[in-house]
Amino acid sequence: MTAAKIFRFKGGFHPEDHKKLSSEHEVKTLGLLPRYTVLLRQNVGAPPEVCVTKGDHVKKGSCIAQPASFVSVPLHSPVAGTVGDLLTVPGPNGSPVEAVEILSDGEDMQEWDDRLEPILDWRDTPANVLKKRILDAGITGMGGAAFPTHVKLSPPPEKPVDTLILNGAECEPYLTSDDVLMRSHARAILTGAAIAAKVLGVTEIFVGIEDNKKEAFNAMEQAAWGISSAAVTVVPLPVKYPQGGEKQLIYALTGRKVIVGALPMDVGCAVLNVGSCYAIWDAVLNGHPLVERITTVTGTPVVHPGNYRILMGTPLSAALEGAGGIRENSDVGKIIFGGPMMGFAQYSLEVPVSKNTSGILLLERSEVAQFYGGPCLSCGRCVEHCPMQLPVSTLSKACESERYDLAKENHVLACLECGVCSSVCPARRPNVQHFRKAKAELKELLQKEKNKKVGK
Amino acid sequence: MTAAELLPVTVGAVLVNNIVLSRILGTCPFLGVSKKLKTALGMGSAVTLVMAISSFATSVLFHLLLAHPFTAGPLKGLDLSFAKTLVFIVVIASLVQIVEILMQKFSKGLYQALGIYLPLITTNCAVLGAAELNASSGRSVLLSTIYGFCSGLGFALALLLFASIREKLELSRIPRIFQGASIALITAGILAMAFMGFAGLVK
Amino acid sequence: MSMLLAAGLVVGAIGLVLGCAIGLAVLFFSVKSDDRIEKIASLLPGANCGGCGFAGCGDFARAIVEENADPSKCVACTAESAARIGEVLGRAVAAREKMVAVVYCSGDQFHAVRCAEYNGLSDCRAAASYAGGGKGCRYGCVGMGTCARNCPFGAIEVRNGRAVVHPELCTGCGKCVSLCPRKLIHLVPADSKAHIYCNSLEKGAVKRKLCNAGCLGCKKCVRAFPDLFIATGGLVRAVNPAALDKTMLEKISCPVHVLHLVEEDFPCTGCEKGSGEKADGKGEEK
Amino acid sequence: MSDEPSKNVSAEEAPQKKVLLPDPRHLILSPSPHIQVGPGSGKIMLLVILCLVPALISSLLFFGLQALRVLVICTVSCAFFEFLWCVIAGRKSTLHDFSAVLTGILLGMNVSSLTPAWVCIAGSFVAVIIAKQVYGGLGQNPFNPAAVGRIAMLIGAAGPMTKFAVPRAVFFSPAADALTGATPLGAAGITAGMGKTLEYFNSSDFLWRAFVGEIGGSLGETSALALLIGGIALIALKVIRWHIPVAILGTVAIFVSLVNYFSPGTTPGVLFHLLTGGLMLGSFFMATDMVTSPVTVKGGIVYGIGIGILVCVIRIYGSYPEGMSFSIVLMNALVPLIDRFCYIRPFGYQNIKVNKIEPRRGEIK
Repeated sequence: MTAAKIFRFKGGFHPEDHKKLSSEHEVKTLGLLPRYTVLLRQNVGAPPEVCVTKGDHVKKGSCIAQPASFVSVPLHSPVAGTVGDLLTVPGPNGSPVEAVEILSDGEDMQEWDDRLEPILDWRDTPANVLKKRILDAGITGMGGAAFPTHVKLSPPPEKPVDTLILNGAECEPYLTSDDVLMRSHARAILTGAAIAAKVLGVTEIFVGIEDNKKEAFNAMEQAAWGISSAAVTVVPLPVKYPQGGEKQLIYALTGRKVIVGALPMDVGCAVLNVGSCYAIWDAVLNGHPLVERITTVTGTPVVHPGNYRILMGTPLSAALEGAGGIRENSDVGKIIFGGPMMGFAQYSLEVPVSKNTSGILLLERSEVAQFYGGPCLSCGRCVEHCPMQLPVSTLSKACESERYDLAKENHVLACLECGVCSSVCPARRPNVQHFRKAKAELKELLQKEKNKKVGK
Repeated sequence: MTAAELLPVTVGAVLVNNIVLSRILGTCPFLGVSKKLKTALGMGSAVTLVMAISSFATSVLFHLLLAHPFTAGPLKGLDLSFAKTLVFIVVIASLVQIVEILMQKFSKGLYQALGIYLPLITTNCAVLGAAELNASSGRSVLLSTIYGFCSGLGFALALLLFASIREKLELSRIPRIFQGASIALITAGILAMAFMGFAGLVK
Repeated sequence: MSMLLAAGLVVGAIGLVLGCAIGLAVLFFSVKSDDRIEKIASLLPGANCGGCGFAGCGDFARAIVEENADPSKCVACTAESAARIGEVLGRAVAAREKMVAVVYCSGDQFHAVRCAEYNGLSDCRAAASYAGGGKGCRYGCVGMGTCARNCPFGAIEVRNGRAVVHPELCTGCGKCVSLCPRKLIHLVPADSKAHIYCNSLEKGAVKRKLCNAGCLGCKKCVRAFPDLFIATGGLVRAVNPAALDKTMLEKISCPVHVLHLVEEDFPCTGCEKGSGEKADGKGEEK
Repeated sequence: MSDEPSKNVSAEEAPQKKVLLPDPRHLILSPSPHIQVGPGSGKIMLLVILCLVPALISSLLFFGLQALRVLVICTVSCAFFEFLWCVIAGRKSTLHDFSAVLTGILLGMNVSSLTPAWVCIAGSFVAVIIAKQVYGGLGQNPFNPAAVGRIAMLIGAAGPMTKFAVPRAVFFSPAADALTGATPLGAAGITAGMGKTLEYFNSSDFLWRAFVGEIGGSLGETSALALLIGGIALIALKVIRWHIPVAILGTVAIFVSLVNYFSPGTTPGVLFHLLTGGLMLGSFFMATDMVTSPVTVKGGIVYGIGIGILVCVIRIYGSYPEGMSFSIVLMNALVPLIDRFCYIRPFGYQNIKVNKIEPRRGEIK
């Protein structure tokens, strides 16, 4: 493989990655639980509508909710069992959401629903059949934003896509689920990628992996030889958070810049998470819908930190029990879904795992970041480390005195919310929350403006 | 016009004895208009324009009519230098009136932004001060026009600096009793102290 | 020719010349403008609260003159200034019924249970997506003072982690109504005497666990005065708060004291239910 | 029990040890970045104070107890005024961020060891209350407090401020004709004025003496060696960026060599200017004060060049011998403009149409 040219983006920083905690251990599978609560809204876009009633019997992987619109994916039952009722469960991002309760049958009664039969000769089946299968299997992006994959694979005709990028960077500290997946299932991932390339009609595939994951890199490079249908290039990326961000990854591999407010397809790229490609392979060749994913349960308080194959809808308490619970003397400050930089802090143990839960992270109270919003010293550390090169200190002060017009003028809408500015800020200011609030306020003002125009 | 003559007029007017920060003239528009940088720029250019023209007009009138008693004509021996201030005020007032009408016609936005401060230039002591300084120092017409223009530039520079600081202060959490004019006066005081560093620059 | 006369003549001549210059300038470059806008703008309260739906009092004055918007839309101005605006415009101005804001929540830090410690911006709209700043009840008042900070008349005060509206200061401009992320603040007629200070539609049993000052939906008040109260889900709402008075309240004797008079709305000093932690959780006091 | 013990771990497998789960009520709920890197603002101020220690030692070495008196008075009065302000304003005392202590030490370093107590206290009042607390405390002030304090003292109490003690002879024999009571800069100014030759000030003996610090002058201005050590330590600890000091020193060197090239004899050589006066102290410790210096690196360079030019103009042509504090405050006034024009273009920037939205007043603490 010729070493493709790597473009280095400005900003970003090198936190201590703690990956050793969970990357050595081998992937374990969590046992069967009596009860699962599958979240209804697990994807960006419209949540699917439930198509089963209380008491129906379902097999493992049979469909329990139909997609409500084009940008929506169906939902599948993780286990064979009977459907419980529709209840509200504390959701991963802070507010209670609806979930379907499934009461599982015994261990030996588990058998797959064979509605989706495997397609072995995928190379010569037409593209739209493959895309239909990806939609039916309910596959979404599994990095952080659960964007429906079939929508990503069908760009509008006026925006042609010529490159498919696989995001194996996994730049968040503590998380190793993609790393372990690449080491064990490199061939399956690349086959999934080839299928996605066939659907997109693309011949160029880049795989970006941070070069602190040597084994995964070698495994993917070996597997890349066998793929004939598309030119696969595995590229070692410099270890820097947020290397895995969509805009930074596209720039690093192709040198194209996604302008503020635009989508990857505007520069002819599509970015897929490594986990999603594995799910595509599983759906097409084994006919299994997406009901299970590898999640890193890690953090110093955890007794057995490591990667676990967890079914969707497993409550957080069961996942922690599977990992051996927490040590006696540990004072847990935070439980986070996702990585320490962009993850969501949880406040209850009933939150179910969903498709984009790449990690469950426990932090000691001493390790946790304390924001007390001290006065901004305009020291420039945040401006220096911001991957989007925004005037962060001006933005932070503007949002603090609720001057959202000034924030809009200084491009607050271009913020990735990657968390670097709040991490490096000596005054411990919650900059990301300021910008998230500013974006919500600006969206609301825009909405009010539109209503006023419509109203007139 | 040698360099020794020109230097005190130009560098002296802009930096050393700046019309606002060293001579403390024209502070009311200085404090009033410096809320936003754009209006400060507008005001600065308007005052520079008015000061240049009024310095020219007042020094011409001064040298013709007021500097020394009449030598010819029916009013021989009439010394009108005592009426100097009155004449200067009348000239400046009408000049400002004309500038105001022109500005209302051509740049409506700036006129709206400056608001009350544009007619206020008539009684602006910076403009009158420049005219008086020209008269008392007995400079030639060209030199006093340059002096008027440069002190206008000095006024605009000070206003620009001050407005950018005040816009930055918009975002800081100033205690309630110091907000508004008091913080502006303190900042202007510190700026004036800093400008005293240029003392002695021009012999 | 005395000195004085000559001086007067010369200065007069200069004045004359300049006067003509101004006259010419006015002739060629003058722009006409309407002065009624300034007069009305000075009559409006000038608080720029946005209650009339325009960007501020200046904008509203312009709209009154040019697009003849209805002056009574200004919620904050008193009756006699509205009448004076009418005179300037020459048309009658309808008097406005005075409205007052009220916060439908009585779950302050002594009554409401905290489900987590919140560490971040002390602003209701920002904390609303983090489980309401760690507050159990997701309908309740977050208590971080966004409404109090932005009230142009300073009528709202946050006491013990709960927003309280002072009816005598409030002019009913409605700015706080749109600001509250939990939509707790409603505009009610100024003469209303008592309300049910709760906004949660959950069932009584669920509310019991989260806050001991919430309305349990026991419908005692509905049975006592069917025409004055209606029940929706786990909550009862007073239909005509003006008609209520002290004697009626004693007759109903609400078990949870959530139905109480406006004057008694100021929270009690404390009882055992709440965990007593401050609204900002363990983080250093900002 | 499942057959492959290592493969999957069922919930009942570890019956003997009760599985411990965290208590959800004591979890912290906060916005997304959950880890923090780097020192807090209090720690940064402490690091700066630590890097000032070599200069402190050298001033105590050369000026003895008098220096200690001035330093203690300045630091204590600065801290006292800040505490007083916090009590009056009813806010929690902000002494824990050490910024008042740092301002006090810097102010003490800026004045000579003979400064009377009342001048120090007045200077501390101006520095802490007028230049910082009135604007709302740490981080809100546009001007560097120590520099403003020094200017106020220089203009307010000109007399006592220009009396300088003769340094104790530690490394060199006492200077034969050291003009007591005048700094080398002041002396150079006078001699240049009188047209006398300046070669004594360019002689290697004097330059070594100035480098080590055995010359007249205020506490922090003498020993360039100690300040260099502290400055390089600051840059190594990543507390400040190297661009501002390098820009200042570079501009001064270029400006002075140009002046010497065009009109020799008006001012001593480049090394003289670099080693004497407040240049070292100002460029490493006062100009790089984060609150009042530009945010971006490009802005820092422009700021440094501006200070360099102003220092030389005031030193060579102005009537004040030492222009460092004046130029720092003047350039602080320009910082908002520099920040406005030296900001970096965002990644993939495209001109977004800006529409006016009514700003909402109110502060989130």
